[in-house]
Amino acid sequence: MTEYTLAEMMCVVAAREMPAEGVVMLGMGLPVLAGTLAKMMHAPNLSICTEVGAFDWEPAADVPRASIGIHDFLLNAGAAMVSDMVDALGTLLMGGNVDLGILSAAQVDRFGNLNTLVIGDYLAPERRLGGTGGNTEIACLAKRVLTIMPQERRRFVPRVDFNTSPGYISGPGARRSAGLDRQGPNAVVSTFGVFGFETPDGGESGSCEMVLEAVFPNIEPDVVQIETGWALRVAPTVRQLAPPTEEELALLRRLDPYQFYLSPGRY
Amino acid sequence: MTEYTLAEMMCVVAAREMPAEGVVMLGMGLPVLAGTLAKMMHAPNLSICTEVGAFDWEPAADVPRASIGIHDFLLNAGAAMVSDMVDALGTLLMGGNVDLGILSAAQVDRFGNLNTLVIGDYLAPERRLGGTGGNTEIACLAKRVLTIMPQERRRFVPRVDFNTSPGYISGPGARRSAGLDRQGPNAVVSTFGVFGFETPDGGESGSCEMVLEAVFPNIEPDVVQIETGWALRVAPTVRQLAPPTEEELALLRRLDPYQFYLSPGRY
Amino acid sequence: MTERKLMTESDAVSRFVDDGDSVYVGYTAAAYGLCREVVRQRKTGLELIGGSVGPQGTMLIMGGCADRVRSGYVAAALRPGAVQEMMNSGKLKYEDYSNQAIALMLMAGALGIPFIPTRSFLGTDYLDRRNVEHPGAYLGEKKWKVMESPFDGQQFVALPALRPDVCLLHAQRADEFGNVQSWGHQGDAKWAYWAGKKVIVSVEEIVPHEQVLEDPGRTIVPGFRVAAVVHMPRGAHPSGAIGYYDFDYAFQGVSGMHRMSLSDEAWRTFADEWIYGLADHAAYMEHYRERFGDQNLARTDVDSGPSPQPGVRYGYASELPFRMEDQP
Amino acid sequence: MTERKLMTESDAVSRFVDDGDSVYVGYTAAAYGLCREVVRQRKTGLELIGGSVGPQGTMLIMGGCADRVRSGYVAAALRPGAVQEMMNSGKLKYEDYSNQAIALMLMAGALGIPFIPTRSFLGTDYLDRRNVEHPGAYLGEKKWKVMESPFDGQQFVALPALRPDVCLLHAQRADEFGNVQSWGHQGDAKWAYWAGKKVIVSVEEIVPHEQVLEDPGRTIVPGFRVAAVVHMPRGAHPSGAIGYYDFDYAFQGVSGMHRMSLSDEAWRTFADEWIYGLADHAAYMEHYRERFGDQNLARTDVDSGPSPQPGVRYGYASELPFRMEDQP
Repeated sequence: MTEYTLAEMMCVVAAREMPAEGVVMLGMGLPVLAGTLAKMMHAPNLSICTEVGAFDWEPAADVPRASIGIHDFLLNAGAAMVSDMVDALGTLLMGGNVDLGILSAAQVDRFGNLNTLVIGDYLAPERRLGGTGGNTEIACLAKRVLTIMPQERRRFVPRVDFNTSPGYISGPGARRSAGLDRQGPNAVVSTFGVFGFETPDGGESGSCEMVLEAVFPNIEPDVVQIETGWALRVAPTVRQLAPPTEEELALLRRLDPYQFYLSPGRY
Repeated sequence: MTEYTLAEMMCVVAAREMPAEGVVMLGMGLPVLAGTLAKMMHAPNLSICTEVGAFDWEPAADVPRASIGIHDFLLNAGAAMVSDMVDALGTLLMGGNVDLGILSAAQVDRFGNLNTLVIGDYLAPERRLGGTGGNTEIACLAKRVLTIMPQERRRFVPRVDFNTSPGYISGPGARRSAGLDRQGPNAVVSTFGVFGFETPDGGESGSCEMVLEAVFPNIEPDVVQIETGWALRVAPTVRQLAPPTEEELALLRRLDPYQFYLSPGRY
Repeated sequence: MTERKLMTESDAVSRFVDDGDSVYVGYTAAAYGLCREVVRQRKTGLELIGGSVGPQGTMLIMGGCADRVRSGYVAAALRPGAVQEMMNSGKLKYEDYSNQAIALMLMAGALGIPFIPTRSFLGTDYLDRRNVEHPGAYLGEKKWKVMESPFDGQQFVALPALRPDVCLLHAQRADEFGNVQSWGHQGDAKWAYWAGKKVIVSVEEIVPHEQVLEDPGRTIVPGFRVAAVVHMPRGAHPSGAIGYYDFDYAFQGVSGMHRMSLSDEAWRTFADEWIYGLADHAAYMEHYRERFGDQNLARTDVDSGPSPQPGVRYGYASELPFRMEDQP
Repeated sequence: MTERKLMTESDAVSRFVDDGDSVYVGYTAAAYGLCREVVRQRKTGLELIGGSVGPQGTMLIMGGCADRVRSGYVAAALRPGAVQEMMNSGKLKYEDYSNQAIALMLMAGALGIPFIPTRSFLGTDYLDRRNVEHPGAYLGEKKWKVMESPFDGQQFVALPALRPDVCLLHAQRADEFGNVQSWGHQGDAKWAYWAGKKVIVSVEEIVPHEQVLEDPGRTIVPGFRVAAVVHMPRGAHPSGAIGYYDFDYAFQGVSGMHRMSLSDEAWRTFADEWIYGLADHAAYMEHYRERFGDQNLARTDVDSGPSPQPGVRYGYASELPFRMEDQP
């Protein structure tokens, strides 16, 4: 069968994890590629929206690419509505219409908080990053969040250097006391597997910690632990994920014709 | 020369009082007729806007009528932009872009406050009226206000039964302490004449009271006093206003083909 | 989304309008046909919401459907009669706002923020405590609150966000999935499409989904926000729909509609003939033609106004240059 | 209004961009040509404003024009180099917000309200006092404030209204009076047109006023809000204009533009050739053609995407029926 990279597997699995329908807001980066793949594979009823102002985008069967960034003009072709950022991040998102936000970040921690802003101390940065864009409000206000990031110990940290995008913050009840609604079930898809969070009620109770639920082919849970910066919780039974199908791989690669998302050795 | 009614004279004079240019928001009723007359007579550069969402409306030379109310579809023909009420009463008006608001009301008082809501006590009304519509925000937020209403003692009262639309409220400094900006020079055009307000600085100083500045032909200042509910201030020299020209009258009547605004004996 | 939202007005109203709901009733293209159906189904305990509530709201008041109104203008209160009496007697509760206030409150509801500041109402008698507690009031301290900006001390009035249970709207066209397209001045309708918990839209035309995709900038709300779309030609009658037909003022006179707020008798006379006695909007239009003939209907047809010429394109490049292979 | 707003980019920038101004620099159709002119005129002390500040802002930073940035994303900070160093050293002050925050702050500025609530940022580290006082900060307590709704106790973040001194925007078309028409997803541009104290718009096409009147719903800002309109075909290059041309990623590579934030040398190399060495946008496009040929420019031409078909009309009836004279 066809060779594939872990980054390709990550996108395919993230796509598979997406629901069959509902309103989805795609963040910058891999979420755009994975979301488009899902929409064109098993989830044609997914309503893809972007913070720039495209609502319910339907890619044509012969769409030449996944959107380059979230401002690609092709998002205007096939969208049921185009508008602006206040309508997208305000009316749509803060108004409570986004079922699922798909995000990526530089760091994620055990409670699913994300960091898009700075490595090290914000007051004396080791390394400054581009910034959060719309990542913060999507994490605050979407009903569910799916995060896509490569599995590396420096990225999977006990506590993000700077919490730009709240998951369960510091554990049970923390979202409520911060003034945020419940959220979940949330998930993280990495280059090794799929993680859920241990809370039955969107952050009100349970440990709210990340739990390894499924692994890629030939990835052992203890390998995942090595690239995780804290003592990782592992589900009683860890699902073994099927490799990408020929169809999934072919479409994924067709959607990234310039290797804008999956250039060799990028992850 | 052609016969004319005092109501027709009122509209013609109100039109003449309008500036040659600037952004004008037209309230319900006679302001629509007078504003359209001004735009088609001496003020082609006036930018006529409505709270329903028409921006910079230019009536065609052969426009069949003045807008019936402020929601007439013909306001979409000749408008440079059409949008909605948030853009018109929020972005345009509260955003500080309206140079002049043209209003009408059931009552006006010595400080130019208007009442569009109720005759008598709000808690035990003698008579309920339709309501303020957009009158309140235009009075609060336009840089200048021109009010058009028939001169009757029951309408020109010492203190409006209910201040729905602030002029100078209770006198000098009152707008500032209420949190409103300065406003003026304001004016009132009635069926007898034109009134200004005694304040050099938009309500910061001076008595801020209404002052008779000009009268219609054959109208004596003491007649105006009879139809005014308080001791009326009169300017040292009261201008005598010229009667409507044939051109003004002809256009005015053409703009009101259904006598929607100026039905016989309405005023 | 491929969920079909197209249904009859009877199904839309019976499924999505519940007794006791707060109901936005539209403005520039008022959903008269949907309001007549609400009267026909004898819903009760409704709260009317709109910057200015016109005759479509009067029908809901006189029909016994609505007992509260939150608005800047109540057309039925303009003349002495039954509605004024109901407001004085307390049978009809009311909270007076303004066109701007209702529009901003709908926007705040759509945005999901708890309130929105305005500088309107400052310096007016509306803010006096005794007036907030007027006999017809039902919001009390929840109506609004005067505050100061934490940044510059500017006084403002905090208006609470408004999310009507149902919004009844009429627009020019939609596809079967509920993607609604509307053009022309919108009044306070634009934000109602997003503020409503249940959005019901009647339209002049049902168009193919592909036509919506040809001009996504004309879409005012996407289908996933819409509960029901009803195909109702002339559904705004006797008001109008921009580009389709204009206001039928003559009808309001001869039908007795303009007198319906004066007394229960006047209401019954009008309503028995034009609402209760007719099964649906199709029957309403048929009755109009029988009573007044096509030529009177035709007098409201649009015969003027601009149409966009071609020139707009939502264009992109199917192949993007990422490298310059061919420099001269 | 009949005041003509059409002028050259040189006049527009010299007349309406002052040293020390806060400047919105655009997003989806970024005003690259206008930004290059600002660099050319060596304006100084500018504050950059935008939900996400892209390479057009990087030019203003590297060109020594801007020393502050208020944004949710600074593209130039993505990679180590001169801009990151400027942010660490304090040479470039910055206030981190988000795309939603900047868009809402511009809307609040446009609306004339002192602030706007958001529920974003709750639960994040942005709100920690120590982070509000970070070394690059210049707003302090004026940045935002956590408050509670007076109606339901809901926590929110009050974002102060933002009214940039100047907004630089690029759109598809306008008439000579500055009535601007734009379509396609707008990012945070829509409210910038209304929030800016001075609005400068470059456009692909100048169209007759009559064409604007044919489709007033396509107008994003009326001329009386616009200080200057500049006719600048391909003025968004190397970004794009929906319906006209797409992004020229290849150019950003071969011209050295994508390296301009790495060092002053890299900046000078790019800027001397593509900004300082060229008199205006026309010269810029001419130089492009000389260096890379028309065929490379043609690769960014749009070849796909929908165009609206006829069917929309802003119609009304020239004669309204007020009486029924002719009942059958």
